[in-house]
Amino acid sequence: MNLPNIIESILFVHGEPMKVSRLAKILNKKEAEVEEALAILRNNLAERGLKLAQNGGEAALITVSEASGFIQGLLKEEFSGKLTRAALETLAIVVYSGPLPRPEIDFIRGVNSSFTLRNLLVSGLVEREISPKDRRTFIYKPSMDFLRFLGLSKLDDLPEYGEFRKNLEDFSRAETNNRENKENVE
Amino acid sequence: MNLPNIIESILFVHGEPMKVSRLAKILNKKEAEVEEALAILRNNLAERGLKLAQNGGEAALITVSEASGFIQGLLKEEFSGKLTRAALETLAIVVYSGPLPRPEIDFIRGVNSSFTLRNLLVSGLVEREISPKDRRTFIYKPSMDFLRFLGLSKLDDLPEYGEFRKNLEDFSRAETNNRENKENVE
Amino acid sequence: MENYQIKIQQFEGPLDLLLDLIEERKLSVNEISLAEVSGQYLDYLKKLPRMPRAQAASFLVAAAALILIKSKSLLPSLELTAEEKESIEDLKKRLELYKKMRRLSSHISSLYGKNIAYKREAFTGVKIGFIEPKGLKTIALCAALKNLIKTFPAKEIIPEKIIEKVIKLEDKIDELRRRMEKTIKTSFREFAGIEDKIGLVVSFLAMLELVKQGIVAVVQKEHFGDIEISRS
Repeated sequence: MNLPNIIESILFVHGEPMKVSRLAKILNKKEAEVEEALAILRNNLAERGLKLAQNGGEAALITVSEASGFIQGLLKEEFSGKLTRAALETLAIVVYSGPLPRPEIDFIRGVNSSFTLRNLLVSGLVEREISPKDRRTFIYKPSMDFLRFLGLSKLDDLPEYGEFRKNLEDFSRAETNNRENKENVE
Repeated sequence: MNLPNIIESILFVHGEPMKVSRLAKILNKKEAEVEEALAILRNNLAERGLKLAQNGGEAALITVSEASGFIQGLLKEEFSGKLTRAALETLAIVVYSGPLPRPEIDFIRGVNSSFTLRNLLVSGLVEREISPKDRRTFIYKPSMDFLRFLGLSKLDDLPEYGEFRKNLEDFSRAETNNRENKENVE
Repeated sequence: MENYQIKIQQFEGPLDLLLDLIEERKLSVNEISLAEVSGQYLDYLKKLPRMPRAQAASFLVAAAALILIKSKSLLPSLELTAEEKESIEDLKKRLELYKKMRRLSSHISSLYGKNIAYKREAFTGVKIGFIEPKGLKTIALCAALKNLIKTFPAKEIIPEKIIEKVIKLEDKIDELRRRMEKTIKTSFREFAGIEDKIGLVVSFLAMLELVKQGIVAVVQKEHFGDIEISRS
């Protein structure tokens, strides 16, 4: 087992700084072993496009400074305030049908929405919270900032709110049933 | 300027697959230069804890399969459904002979696949785009998520892929001609 | 031949049913194996309680080709028309391709979910606060939803052409039975009337069903000749 590589993968996915003690627990290794592996990883990354940052018993992967100008450019372009068609559609579903989990949004749209939803989250238009029904999943709803921006004090004020909401609910219920039936058959 | 490293950083931040054309635009480089840098990056990552995945003109960083057991527990919302026989068959057709429009999938399976295809789109294993031949129709192709769920970094790594693609070219041309003639007759 | 039991399983279409029947016997796709499984295929078709009509049509089109193959195997001297030959070739070719795809799908199922490679959530750790969506009004959200609702898949609509083609097998069987009660002898041509291909297939299946049930006996005196049907 290549510990430095596995740590690289874990830090990559995790995104935020991670405690060495947590890494040790996940990997079922001693902290000293993890520290050792981190030193190797730091070395492995010496010539690479990512760096290992360590601070106060925490480790994280970060980008190289040479890339920061381009990353700023990417972010500026991505979060310009202009919404793509996919973003508008997803936002509309979250506003009219939320809070709801991602699989339901995907169902309604007929395509996977993870990237679009992610962008809406980062732009602060949408918020997510842990689902009270299933703690392993998130549910998505419009942010307060966004509702304020639209000038809505409550969702009922949205045009055709009741009708659309019912429409979407009926559809996702029918879809779910349909899918379950079909899967039982196969 | 170290292009492969900068691309690594950009892909790290972007997370989701990125079009080569978009990378070229952000970096103010020619697509060929980006492709070249991607080849170097793929090579740089050979022994690392991350891999470069490439599919249909897009690139993304993904984790090495050695780490998957450790990462599984860290995440919410990862898709992990079992595939039905219909889904598997449809997926095989889309992957091995795609991109292709739905009527061709229906023809090979001998049944209407619209329901199965919709589920594959929703789960993100298949993507659709407007057909370059006929702007009123969609063509379906395997997504980067499909590769990830199989732990692959490119379609070529699928068993029998290269071989099948080679045979396919002649075969499908003959089939299409044949079928078009027949449809005109009916 | 009757040792093979068809599992009561829902087949989506003719190709997966046929391939299952062939592979259960470890045969390859050719006319001999197709002739061998044709009886079971027709049995299965007759046992199906209710089938969506579009599906029924595709099952019957394959049945027509199977009946041709079976007839040819029983009567080697039987001459097939170019169109008939083509429908047999077509079925074989499609089965071959379908078989290949099914085999390839096993590569996918054996890798799927075993060693997932993970991605990074987009823009993880990027914090930029609220980005005002310039010029966005609620009416635009409304319009987006309206457009989306338009794309919802409608309940499957079967093209009229297919409905036209499909005649219920039971109706035909009943019709033949009633006719046999009235007259002692009739002929297939008289029974089937002037019908399209599917109609003929259904009539033929209906006749076979009655033969199987021991209600009628059939005699064909010459190739291409009419089939005499009599009460047995």
